[in-house]
Amino acid sequence: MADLIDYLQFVLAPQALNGLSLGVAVVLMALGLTIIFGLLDVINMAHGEFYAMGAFLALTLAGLGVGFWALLVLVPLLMLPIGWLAERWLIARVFHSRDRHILTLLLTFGLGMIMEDLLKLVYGPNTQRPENPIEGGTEILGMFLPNYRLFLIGFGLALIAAVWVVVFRTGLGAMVRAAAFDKDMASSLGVPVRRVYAGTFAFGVALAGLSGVLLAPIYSVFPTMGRDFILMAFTVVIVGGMGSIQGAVIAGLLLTQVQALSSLYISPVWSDPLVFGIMVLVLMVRPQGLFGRLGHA
Amino acid sequence: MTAASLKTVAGSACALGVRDLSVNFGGLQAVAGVGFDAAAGRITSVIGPNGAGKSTLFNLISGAIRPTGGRVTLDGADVTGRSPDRLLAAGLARSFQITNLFFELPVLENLRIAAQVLERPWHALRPVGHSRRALAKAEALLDRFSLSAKARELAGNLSHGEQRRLEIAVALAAEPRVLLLDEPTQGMSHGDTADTGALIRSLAGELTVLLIEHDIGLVMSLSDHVVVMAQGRKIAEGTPTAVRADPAVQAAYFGHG
Amino acid sequence: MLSIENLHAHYGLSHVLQGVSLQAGPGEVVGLFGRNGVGKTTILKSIAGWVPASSGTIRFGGVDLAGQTPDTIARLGLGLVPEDRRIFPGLSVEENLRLGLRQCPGRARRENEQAIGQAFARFPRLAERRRQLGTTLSGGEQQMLAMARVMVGTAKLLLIDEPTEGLAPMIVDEIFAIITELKQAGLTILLVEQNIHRALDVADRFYAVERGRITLHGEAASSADRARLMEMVAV
Amino acid sequence: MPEATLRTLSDPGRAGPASRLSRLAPVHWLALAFLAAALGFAAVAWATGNGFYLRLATEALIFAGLAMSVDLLLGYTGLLSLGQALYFGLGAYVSALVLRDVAPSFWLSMAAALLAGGVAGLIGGVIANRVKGVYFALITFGLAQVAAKSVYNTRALGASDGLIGIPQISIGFGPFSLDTADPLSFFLLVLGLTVAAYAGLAYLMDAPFGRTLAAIRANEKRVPFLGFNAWRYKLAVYVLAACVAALAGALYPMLRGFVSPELMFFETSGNAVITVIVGGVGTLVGPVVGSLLLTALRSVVGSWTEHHLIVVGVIFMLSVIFLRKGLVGALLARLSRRGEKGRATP
Amino acid sequence: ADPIRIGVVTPLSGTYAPIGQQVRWGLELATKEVNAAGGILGRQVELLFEDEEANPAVATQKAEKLFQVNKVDFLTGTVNSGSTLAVGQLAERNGRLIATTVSFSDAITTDKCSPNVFRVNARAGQQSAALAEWLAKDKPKAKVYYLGPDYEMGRSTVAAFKQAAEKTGAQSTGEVFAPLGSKDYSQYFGQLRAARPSVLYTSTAGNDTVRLLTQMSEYGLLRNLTIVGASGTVTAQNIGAIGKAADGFVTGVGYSAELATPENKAFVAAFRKAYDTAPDLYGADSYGLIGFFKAAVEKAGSTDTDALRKAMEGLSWSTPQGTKTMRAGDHQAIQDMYAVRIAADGSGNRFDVVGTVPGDAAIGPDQCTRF
Ligand SMILES: Nc1ncnc2c1ncn2[C@@H]1O[C@H](COP(=O)(O)OP(=O)(O)OP(=O)(O)O)[C@@H](O)[C@H]1O
Ligand SMILES: Nc1ncnc2c1ncn2[C@@H]1O[C@H](COP(=O)(O)OP(=O)(O)OP(=O)(O)O)[C@@H](O)[C@H]1O
Ligand SMILES: CC(C)C[C@H](N)C(=O)O
Ligand SMILES: [Mg+2]
Ligand SMILES: [Mg+2]
Repeated sequence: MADLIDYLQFVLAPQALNGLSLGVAVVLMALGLTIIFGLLDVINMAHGEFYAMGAFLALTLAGLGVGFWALLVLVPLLMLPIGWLAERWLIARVFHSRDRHILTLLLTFGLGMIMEDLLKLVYGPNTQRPENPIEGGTEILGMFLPNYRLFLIGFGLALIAAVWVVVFRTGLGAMVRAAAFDKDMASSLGVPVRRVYAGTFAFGVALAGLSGVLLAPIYSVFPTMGRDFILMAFTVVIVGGMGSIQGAVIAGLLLTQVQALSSLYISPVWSDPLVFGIMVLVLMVRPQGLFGRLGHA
Repeated sequence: MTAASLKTVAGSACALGVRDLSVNFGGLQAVAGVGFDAAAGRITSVIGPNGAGKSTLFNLISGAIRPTGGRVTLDGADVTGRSPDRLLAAGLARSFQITNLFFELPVLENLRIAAQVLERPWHALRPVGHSRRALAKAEALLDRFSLSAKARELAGNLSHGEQRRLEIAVALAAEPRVLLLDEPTQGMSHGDTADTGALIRSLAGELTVLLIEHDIGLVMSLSDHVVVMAQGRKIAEGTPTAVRADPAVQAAYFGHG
Repeated sequence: MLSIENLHAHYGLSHVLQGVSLQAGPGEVVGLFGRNGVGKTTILKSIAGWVPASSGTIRFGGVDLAGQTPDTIARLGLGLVPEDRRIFPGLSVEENLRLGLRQCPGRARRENEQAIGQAFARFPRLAERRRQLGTTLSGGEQQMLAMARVMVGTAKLLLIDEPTEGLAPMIVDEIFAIITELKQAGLTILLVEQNIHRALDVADRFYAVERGRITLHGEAASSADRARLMEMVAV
Repeated sequence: MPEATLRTLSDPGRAGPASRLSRLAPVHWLALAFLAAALGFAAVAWATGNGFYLRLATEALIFAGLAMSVDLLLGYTGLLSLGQALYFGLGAYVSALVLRDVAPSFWLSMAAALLAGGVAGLIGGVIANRVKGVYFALITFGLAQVAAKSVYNTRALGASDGLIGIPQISIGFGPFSLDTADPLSFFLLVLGLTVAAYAGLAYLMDAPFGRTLAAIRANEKRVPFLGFNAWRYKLAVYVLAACVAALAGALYPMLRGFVSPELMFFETSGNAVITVIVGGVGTLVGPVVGSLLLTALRSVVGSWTEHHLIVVGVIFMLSVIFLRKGLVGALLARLSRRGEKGRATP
Repeated sequence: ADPIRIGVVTPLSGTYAPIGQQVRWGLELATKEVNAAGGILGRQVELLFEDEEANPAVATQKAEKLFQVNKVDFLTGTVNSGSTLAVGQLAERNGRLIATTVSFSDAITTDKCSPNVFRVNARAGQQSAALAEWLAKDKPKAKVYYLGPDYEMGRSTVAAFKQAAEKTGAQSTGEVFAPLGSKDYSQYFGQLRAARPSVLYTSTAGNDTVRLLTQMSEYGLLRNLTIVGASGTVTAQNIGAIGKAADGFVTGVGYSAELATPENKAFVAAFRKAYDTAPDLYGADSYGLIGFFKAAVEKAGSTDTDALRKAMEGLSWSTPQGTKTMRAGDHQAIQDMYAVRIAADGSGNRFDVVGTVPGDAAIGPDQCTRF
């Protein structure tokens, strides 16, 4: 009995709690993806590299003496024009072809490749890490959680909620979907389609940059860091349903829990295949994802 | 009696039978227990207000969606819930109300592919030139639908009316025995509408036609039999004149008509 | 209100509009008739800014539309009901409808809601289906939605391409009633319609199009003009 | 209407097979020109005793096989496979194991790889074809990831170290035989196989089978109403592509004498996609041209700067943006425009 | 005279790029020094670099080019063990010699050994010896928990250390293998805590170590735990990012920049001057390789493969980390192994040597049967 409680308190519960913080990290990554993916039908394979760029930007600015709280605002603001230009110069050129899915995927794949190499060119290949801005930890029911992770969970969930409100409560989401699907009709209804595309893409990129700032203290910073979350984030977006923020949140938290708890019982190396297996199963039963709407694909 | 039915030789054996067919979307009963027979070699029309469930009925018959209840028979055989490709093999083809073509393929290729089922299966692996029947069929249809000048054009670049013509041609390419046409003259100009009417009339006899139309003039002049739907149900059926006179139909469909 | 001079337009190499000129005054309903594939839709697309004019001018309310994007044209007060309805997939009926409000970004929220309420009142079927995906509507219902979508906006000039296509007779009556109403409300309407007789009943004037050119121009009220038109298009 | 017109009408740029040479479609002319260039290259390399370039070209052709299999899916059916390396790697491992542990027989190892590719393709195809579009891309990606990870962790397959010690073999063709250790003869063999694969696949893609795939690509929902079972067609082409990739993979250990799990990694799949895009999607020659070009380019740029990712990435993005049909597509467009001008006199 | 050409196929891009960078620097520095001193047999040494991309398929292609087109006399640099094995086989077929300065895999000099392949760095098995000995002395009867990256190398390093440590009386309390490139190790902290170990052994490398250690520090796990690890866990490239969390970490390694020999001091000074950072084991082993090659060529009097191989077998040469000897039987270098503790004080990070195991004791038996 004591053993069981011990197990619960020292193994199972912390595992679940740590899974939660990873889950929030993954959802943060998935957020920008799901917006670009779900609203514009663009699979941004460079999302990971934008995330890395945000992290490096934070590092550089921190080196210049900018504080963490200022970075939370400054980095996304700096990422906005970058995302805007990436859309105007690159994505926009293939956006209206019939193979939008595939062409934009390929284009951003190439972009990611270049960005990764550029980051290495500028910052060198070695790992770097900003100082943890919130030191220390808190005991919750005998479990220890670092304060920064608590902040991450809280801030992350608030951010997700804010984004949800902006996208869905204001009808902006519907406007972007319409513009992405039929630019002529949408613009004849008065939707400034080009600005909508670029703005949406830039918004997603800014979110990627923001996750870079938020996750750098925990996960450190190096040129290839973009590859880290990307598969998991895609899985979350797909399982949750493209463009569905609730879906991404639920899928993200669920899948990371599966990963965290399964690693107690099977070799962690199989947790990736396990998550992937869940994705396949979900797609077979509900091709539109848990919360997706069929029309979206 | 219309001209079409006069030349019918196949008699009025029922080619397509629909029994008690139903489906619902969420709470909406889109088709509710509809049943009728489409006599072989005759033209049966389905009319009714917008959203009555006519296209949904076609979807059920052609295997696009599965009914939640009821049966569909083709020449007496139960074909309920069969996939569209197997239904086509059994001789049932359809056109779509909302143009549904291979927009990135040339007009001729749209027709050739549609006619490919006329060939033996192994022709799939032989050069296209060997599919003579399919090619000939495609050519003939181009001619018949005055699309020869546009043969090389991508289907997506046709005007709306031209696409509507192609839509019917594609449905005909497989030489079906039962043909379902969903508002074939929609978007066609006067002349084309008349031509299409003549065409449908000429088809009857060889094949069984099920027709959805809002062009009442056309329905009246073409149909051997008319089924009227409203709110998912069949509210009347009979000869065109009988149906037209039916007060329930008047109220539901023609308005003050 | 609308004035087109010597408009030429191409799709790739094919020269689809070969010098079209037409006018529509304020509050006028102008019919545009012709056989399939002659370029009626292309004329509307050029006005809306979807197809660039190769040469010629289009002026709307005194503004030259050359080089303008469709959204700026729309915000000048142009509304379009396209021939293939163009309901946005993945959006509900209501979301589709609300997109019509984008034409007038500055309008008060209350007025917007009022406009939406009126549209639903006009087409009760759409109100019943408001949560359903727009593309799962029946063909006719989609046509109503396309019509309703421009009606919630603040268009001064409407381009309507075959609005009665696929509609049951009762709804056809309804559409023509609406067009009459809109006309009475002072809107200018350019109407492409295959149902020429019905269209002429609401139109003031008409043009007939043949292979990219205007070949006939007449008064709807003149039976001589009508006769010439019928002779032309009914061959 | 005469048959010849029909053929050119039905799909410009991808006209039918040739019964007479004069009717050969431009794309096939390009393929022939390419073949001549390859033979010329072989002659020069042989005369100058340059084994490295022959072997590099051989490797490029092997990866061209993988790229062709991607093109079958992407260019003809509209399915983006981000995990085609799975089948390539599978073929390579099977062939390596057969050569090393069973018998040093070319035919046996090719047959085994074909079988393995077919079976794995069937399984993978059943899973992947449950979904469409991006989902398909990500599922294939995931499948390959899982497979690569499994190989990476399986000691019996050499785990992360891979397998070395695959013997060089001699291949019998009746009275003739050739040796994989000889760069020229192995190059010619692989070239021959590539040409055969091109001819066979190009034929198939222009036959109604391939045309049906194009229809699926254009509007999958309409296809069943024309009497085709779209799912079966997609499965068939997926299995076909898996087999092509596996056969290409089977050649790899014969050339290099080893296999490693990296052959299954995303880099390999991703490079195949890049190759197809740069070379020309939906042309089948494109992947071959692309593979040779990119291999040569990487070989040069790689020694010149470590930032070859930037170079390749830029070329790749430029092709996506400006050459929708890749180099070969651009060339074909040029040719046909010139052809049109020539014919345009009434 | 013609220069002597040495081909270097090493990862310059991707996740292994930091290692490749050290390899490159070590080799370049040594070459510069050798050339300045008149070269080898009066010939200058020229390095030709190619990117390995940590992919054996790329590595063999590049190696073949270097062998056949650039006609290099010798080849080195491969990091990925699979690359070393594949390139080794290629070297056999081309009648050339190669050496690795990084690859850990035991197989390279055991069951998959090759007459044409030499390894100048310590293999996985060697590293455990020094560490286990230090552990037995410093933390007798330690309760050890193991955390390795989940692939062949991780498993074999853990197995090797476990064996060595248990022999000296340590007690194993559990193990977990995290996927290579794991993001969040906090997933495993529950298990780790529950096992209540006094020592954690890890063989993660690069970014993985950064994350492991900083996340452990975040969770306050470093307080009562001694952390030890394989040689590549904490190096000059990642220590900056780990920061304070690396404090007290002990590795079993063949090199430390703090080794107090004059050779090493000179080497470290030169390295710092050239590249503005300290060398790590990869840099040092790569630097030492040039000395090995020079000694062998001078002994053989030529770069002829057979003569060179003969000269290399049994050769002793001096390196910054002391004298190494190339064992003739399996081509594995014998070298002293160190237990190195990291001290992160204000002045930067120091790798203090806290224990030494003589080369002969560390190397283990010759298991190569191919030659
Ligand atoms: N997938 C679906 N989900 C929800 N409702 C649907 C779906 N498909 C059709 N409906 C509804 O079912 C009803 C019948 O539609 P159907 O398309 O069959 O009408 P119809 O009789 O063909 O009308 P029309 O003459 O306008 O084409 C409509 O009200 C439509 O909104
Ligand atoms: N995107 C396009 N690309 C190439 N040609 C086109 C394109 N759209 C239309 N066309 C051609 O331009 C001509 C005019 O088309 P348009 O759609 O304006 O005709 P329409 O008069 O509206 O016909 P309908 O009554 O059938 O709708 C047609 O011949 C058509 O084939
Ligand atoms: C330290 C290392 C990264 C070693 C490398 N993984 C190898 O294969 O040997
Ligand atoms: Mg309908
Ligand atoms: Mg039109």
